[in-house]
Amino acid sequence: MVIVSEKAFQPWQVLADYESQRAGLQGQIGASAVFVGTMRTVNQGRTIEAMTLEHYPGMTEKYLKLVCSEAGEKWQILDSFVQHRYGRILPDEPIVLVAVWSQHRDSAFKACRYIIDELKTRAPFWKQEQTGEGSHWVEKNT
Amino acid sequence: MVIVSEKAFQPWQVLADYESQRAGLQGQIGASAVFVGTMRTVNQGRTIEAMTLEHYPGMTEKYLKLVCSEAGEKWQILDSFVQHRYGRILPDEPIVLVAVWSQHRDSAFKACRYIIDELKTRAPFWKQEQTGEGSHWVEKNT
Amino acid sequence: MSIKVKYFASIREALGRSEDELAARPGMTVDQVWQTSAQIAVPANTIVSVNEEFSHWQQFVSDGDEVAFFPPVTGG
Amino acid sequence: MSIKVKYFASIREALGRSEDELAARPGMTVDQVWQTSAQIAVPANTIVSVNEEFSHWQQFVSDGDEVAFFPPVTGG
Repeated sequence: MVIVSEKAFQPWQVLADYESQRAGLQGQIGASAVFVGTMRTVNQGRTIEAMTLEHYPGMTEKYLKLVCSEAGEKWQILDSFVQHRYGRILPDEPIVLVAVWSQHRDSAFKACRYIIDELKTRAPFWKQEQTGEGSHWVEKNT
Repeated sequence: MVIVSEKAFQPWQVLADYESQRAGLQGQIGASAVFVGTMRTVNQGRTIEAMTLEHYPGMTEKYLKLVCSEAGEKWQILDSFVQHRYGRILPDEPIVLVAVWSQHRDSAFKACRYIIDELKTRAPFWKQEQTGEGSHWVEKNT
Repeated sequence: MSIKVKYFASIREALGRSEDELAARPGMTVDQVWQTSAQIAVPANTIVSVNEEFSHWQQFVSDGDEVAFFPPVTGG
Repeated sequence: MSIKVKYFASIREALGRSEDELAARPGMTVDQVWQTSAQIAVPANTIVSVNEEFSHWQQFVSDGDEVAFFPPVTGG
């Protein structure tokens, strides 16, 4: 499942809710790999007060789904979940959550890493950082 | 932090509680990588009804701490957390939780993977599986 | 029938608008869409998409297409 | 003074006990601890530890040491 939303989310609560509502994988999951990307207050030497994430509605969801389905073709996984915010984000708030469930840990780790890496180069999101000296667009992902 | 405990735990609740009580890393964390190992009902072709995890109290904690500190020497991480159960475990119950917090995702993923891989070969736990035909010791980790 | 043009992030800001509507011409490329609609030099590293798929400047466009221009993505 | 010997998992089950207490002899090795205390053939792949550190069969042991014998670990 892919969710793109403006409101802040608590990743562990999101995962607890998602898993409790999911049916059909009883007894199959041996490994869950999760990644959470969070807003830091220092980036490339600058102190960041807030961030605004712009995105391309429609294309964003399309590429997030594509990246998840590619991960499912490359590795044997049972399920995947991505939630990504847009809009105004404050320090320590989660920006993105990626979770992959699998029978074994190697496929869970690799698929989770693949999804976040591909998302960072292919999902149309753009970060604008706010500092004491004004706003600037982040030009390159790290 | 390292916790070895007999009682069942809910990994997302454990992480929410742990993060809410942790002080001093505000604004620094950009990446969290988490692994959860869960009991499956099928292992190497056999249907497993339950599992009993034996461990070596003292040595277990010692090696879990050692593996976490090794990860901290190899990669730049901000914090790590491991919780591992022993005793009787039922299908779909979490067995182990590994979490690593870092500035960047590469170190978070690599340290998390290192901890679970090393734990599986060096932390003194032994699985005994219960099937319809009785009990057997798991001879080799996967 | 026409082509919808979208601009995002720093390109949207540079142009001062987020969308244009353009009359489609036969054999028109993405490059020509930019020249006709944006009417400024292409910012370095600009990425293009056609109908929400990554594309390239020599791609031909058709009536009803949605063409977008944006800087390298920086999400996650 | 003596040596505490611990057995875990399938080795504990095979011996029917989880601990032995052994009088320490000068120059005694882990291998000799096993021969004296367990008194059965060493199961294949048995791992040894001394004072909660992975060790080996030729390691010398001293008064007060804790020596453990167990199969390959299978946690996680």
